[in-house]
Amino acid sequence: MWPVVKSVLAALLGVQNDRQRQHDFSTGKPAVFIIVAVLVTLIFVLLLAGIAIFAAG
Amino acid sequence: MAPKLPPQHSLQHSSTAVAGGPSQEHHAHVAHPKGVMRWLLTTNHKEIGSLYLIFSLTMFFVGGIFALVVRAELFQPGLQLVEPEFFNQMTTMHGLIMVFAAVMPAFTGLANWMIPLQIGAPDMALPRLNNFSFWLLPIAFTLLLSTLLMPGGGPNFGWTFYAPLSTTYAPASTTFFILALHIAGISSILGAINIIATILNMRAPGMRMMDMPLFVWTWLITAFLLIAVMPVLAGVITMMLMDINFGTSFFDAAGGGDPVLFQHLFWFFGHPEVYIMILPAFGIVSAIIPTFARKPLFGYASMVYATAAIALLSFLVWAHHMFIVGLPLTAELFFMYSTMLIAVPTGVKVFNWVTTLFRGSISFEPPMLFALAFVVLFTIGGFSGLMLAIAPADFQYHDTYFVVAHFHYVLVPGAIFAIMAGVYYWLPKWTGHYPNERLAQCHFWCSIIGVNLTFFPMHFAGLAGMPRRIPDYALQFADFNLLSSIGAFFFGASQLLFVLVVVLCVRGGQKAPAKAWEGAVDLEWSVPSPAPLHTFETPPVFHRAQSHD
Amino acid sequence: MTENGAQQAGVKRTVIRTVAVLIGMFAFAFALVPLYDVFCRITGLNGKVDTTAKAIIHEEIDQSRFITVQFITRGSAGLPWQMSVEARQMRVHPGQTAEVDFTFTNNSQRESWGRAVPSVSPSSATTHLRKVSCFCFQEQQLQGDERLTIPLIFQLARDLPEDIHTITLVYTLYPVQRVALSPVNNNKSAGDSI
Amino acid sequence: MRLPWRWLLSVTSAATLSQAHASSWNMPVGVTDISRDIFGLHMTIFWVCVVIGVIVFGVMFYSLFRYRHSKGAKAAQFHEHTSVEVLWTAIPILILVGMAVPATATLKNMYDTSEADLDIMITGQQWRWRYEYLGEDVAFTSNLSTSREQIRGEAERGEHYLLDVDEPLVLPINRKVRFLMTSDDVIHSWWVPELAVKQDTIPGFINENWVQINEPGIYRGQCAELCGVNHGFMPIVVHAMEEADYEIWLAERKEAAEQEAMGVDREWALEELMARGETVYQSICSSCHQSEGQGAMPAFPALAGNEQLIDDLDWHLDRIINGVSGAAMPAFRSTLNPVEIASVVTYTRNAWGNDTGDVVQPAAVAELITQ
Repeated sequence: MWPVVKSVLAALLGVQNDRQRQHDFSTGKPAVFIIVAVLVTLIFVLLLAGIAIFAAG
Repeated sequence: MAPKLPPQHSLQHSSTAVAGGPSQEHHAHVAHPKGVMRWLLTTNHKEIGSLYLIFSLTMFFVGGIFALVVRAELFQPGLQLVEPEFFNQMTTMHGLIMVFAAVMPAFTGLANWMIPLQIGAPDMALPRLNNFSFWLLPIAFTLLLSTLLMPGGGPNFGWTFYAPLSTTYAPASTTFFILALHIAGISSILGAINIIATILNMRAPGMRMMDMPLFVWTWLITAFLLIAVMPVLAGVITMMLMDINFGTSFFDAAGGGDPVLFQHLFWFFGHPEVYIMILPAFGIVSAIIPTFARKPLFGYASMVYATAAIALLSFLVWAHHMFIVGLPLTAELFFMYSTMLIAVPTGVKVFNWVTTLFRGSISFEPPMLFALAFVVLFTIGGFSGLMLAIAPADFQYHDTYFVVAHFHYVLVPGAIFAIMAGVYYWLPKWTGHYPNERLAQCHFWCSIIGVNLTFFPMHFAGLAGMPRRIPDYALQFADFNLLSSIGAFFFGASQLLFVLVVVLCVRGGQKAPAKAWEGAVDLEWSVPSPAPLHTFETPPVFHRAQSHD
Repeated sequence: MTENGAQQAGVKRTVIRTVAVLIGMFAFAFALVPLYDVFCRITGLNGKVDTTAKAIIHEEIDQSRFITVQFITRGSAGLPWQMSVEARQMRVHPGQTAEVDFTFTNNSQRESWGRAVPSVSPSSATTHLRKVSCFCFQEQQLQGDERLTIPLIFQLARDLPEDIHTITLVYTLYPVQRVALSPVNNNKSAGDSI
Repeated sequence: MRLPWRWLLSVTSAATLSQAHASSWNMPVGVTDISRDIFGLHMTIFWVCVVIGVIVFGVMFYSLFRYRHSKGAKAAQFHEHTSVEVLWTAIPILILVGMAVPATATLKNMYDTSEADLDIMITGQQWRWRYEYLGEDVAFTSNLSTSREQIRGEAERGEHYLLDVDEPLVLPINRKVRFLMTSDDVIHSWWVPELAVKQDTIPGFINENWVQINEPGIYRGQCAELCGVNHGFMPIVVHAMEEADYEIWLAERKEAAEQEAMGVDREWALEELMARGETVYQSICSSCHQSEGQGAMPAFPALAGNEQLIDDLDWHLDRIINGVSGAAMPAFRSTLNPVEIASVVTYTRNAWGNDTGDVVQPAAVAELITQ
């Protein structure tokens, strides 16, 4: 699971190397990446919302 | 945008195509009709691609003429040429035509031509659907343009058609506007389904997803965006239709609805739509820059990942178009933060292109000139976008010419320059001739001057306080508008050069070999120039060496 | 050719999946309407007011602070009614129950229907303004020259944020198209009206 | 009239241009604390962009110049470098966080509408603004006062072309003024750049904003959200006064309103009503129904020679008092006083060949409105 999460986080920043990508595409299933990406996005939304609520005081 | 008639000798196989049972059978069915019927019934991806491009070029000029009407009225203060009512119709139509009839079909046309060639497929996955989705477009936009002649005039509420101006207070023709948009939307959706089905299923044996050129990748992601948001647009215009004709109150406060809901729904579609218009441009530029720098694209993997991330994040930033509608503070902060963060993967792309140039071996053919202009001017548009993301400052920028300058920088020297770069890049493949270099350079320099003269002063006009969509303005904005108008006419006129270059290129010119550009690597350069009507009937063997590794 | 067959099957599968997503997204667009409504009510976004009457919560009155509640009534085009409020503003403690009378007057000879649509500002106060009895969103029918007084009984929840000192409640009267307004209007198109 | 040659002259002498429009190249600093904060944010993010731009474009143009194929440059083949990529991702994130902190503080300040000294209700209306001083019984509409001749180029354009109104919004300086904003028809947006207030007015909903002006002066703005045909012709003028001057103005306004109210009961002569009616008509009605009552079909019907209007006085009064739902015709019940309604009705029934001879008395209108 961790490599998938790492790849998704790399995608969010736009940083990924070729070896890792080769690895992703040869071993991973697209569905797993999509699910993890959606989950990471949700966490990202919650995190951002949390910061916004905190900042709004 | 290339009216290249694919060669008539349709039975002559390309060198890579080997006559085989199924393909010959296939040919036996398709005894080509002649004349108009040939184009009405064609299921060939190259012919349909050309149709899309010709349609898009035509609409580019129609939308451009509307823009020139606007700029002519704004040439100096006062009402001179058109009435405010017609002015509003012109701004609205200019936006709608450019977005839905010029930029989007141009990208679809390029996708039709190039995706099968780049992945080694004989055609699109669903050729007949392809024909249908193209022919919906002329119907949709004939209908849309005809609203201008209807009693009460055409749509006059801006391309964002905010309710209730577009519902309770709209002209009678709005129902036809909705119908036209529905048809155009169906066309885009069908096109997107076709592209996804082609990319996922029709790749040459041995070509994995990670071997695909970036143009294919960006289009795959764009197609998913289209599938996700075009139905939302369809939903929102259906609600408008019901509000107008069936007495519902989705957007009418009087019946318990909410005009702000319209904006949420619209921008939930609208912001991904912005990326739909720019992601394929990223793909084109990512093909051209390595070719003419003779160096592999820097960070191919990062580019693919960043594109996917941008697409996902584009669903989280819609309300930055609505900072002044009275959102609660928390929402305002959330959308400010998410918008600022989306700048990061976008910035990474620009850094990657610049690093690709670094220590390359660079030559400046016309496609490269447009691609380089894209990088610089799109980045300027990105900078103003970053400024607009700062919510408190947006209270000053919102709905002014600063915003107009911003999105025109992103869309004209962004999307449209990328389309032109792509056309110059692939014209040798389409026609078998190089475009006339002298004329193309002339077109480039005129366009660069025209674009900047038109849109740069708009930044100042906006900061000085000029609102968007006004037919007349206070005297302190006069100088900026004068410059913009001169620039717009210059830019418009220089696009005639583009048509000239393309027409000349179709008719003749310096012969191009299969691999028309020295540094080009993708699969399309393995078929002869001009590409025969049928290519890759027997799938090519994909060599890893051609990939980006 | 089996490979061709497999490809066709793949295309078919892709098409089915994308069409399913498509239908889902279209439905989602419509689902967003009630979702937005619910979201607004929970968060008070947009000053949208919960239209259902609430029971009084018996909590201790917060004597330490006064909140100014302003009432504004507005008419709109197409309804010959006047809406007025007995007091332009009142000062209440959080937790306290207060009552204010609103009067609807039909200035015409004809019966007609109207509806008062509420909006609250600041929006963060919306969820703390509890209406015990009100006429929000209910259609009212007034005979010609009729006058109707309806009370609004409300309570400010004690957990009203500290930084709120003033709450504005605005009612806008809208016509409800239930009957043709008059024979004159009936056979005239909208374009003929002034 | 502005001619291109004149502009060319001014460009050739850059000094002329910059002098004539000294402050109009950039966002105004403005006259409130918040507008200054916003200006600061604007300039900060601008310079951040300039610096990033110089670096990125610097590297780019250096590469274009240095590694030309025509000069025999040989291409390197590197295509990734993870640590560089991480670096150029991390630095922008840090810059953005640095920007987000002051932006958040400013935004919070902008949203703090509590403890205002004065509440003003701003209503957008196609195509004018209505201001109500809540609790003060002072209310008026504010219309474009630039003449049609100037717009059509038949008269010299004034200094404040399109930015002049008949009745400016008068505000005291150094006091916190809370704006409640809404609209009668479509969405408008109330914007005065020097006050850094821009807020949509939404029909049926209420928005808040606030301002505390530091310097007396006249500040001009415009509607910022497309709201129909005359969107470009609904300016805003704010006249900020010393507090004492403001009190005097307010007292005068109240007195004038009382005078007007007393006028309702007396008998008005036709000429008197016609004169008053023309003023009202030209400021309120002529933007749609045109100055000679000729209308602009299909949206705005003609009044001159309108048979229904001539035949049916009750219908005419009903249209003006109650408006038309879902059209640009608002209800003037509460925005015009009985004298104004009576005079404009009398005027439209007797001008441009509508010679009905009807005289509508303010008292009769008052009865219709308040029964």
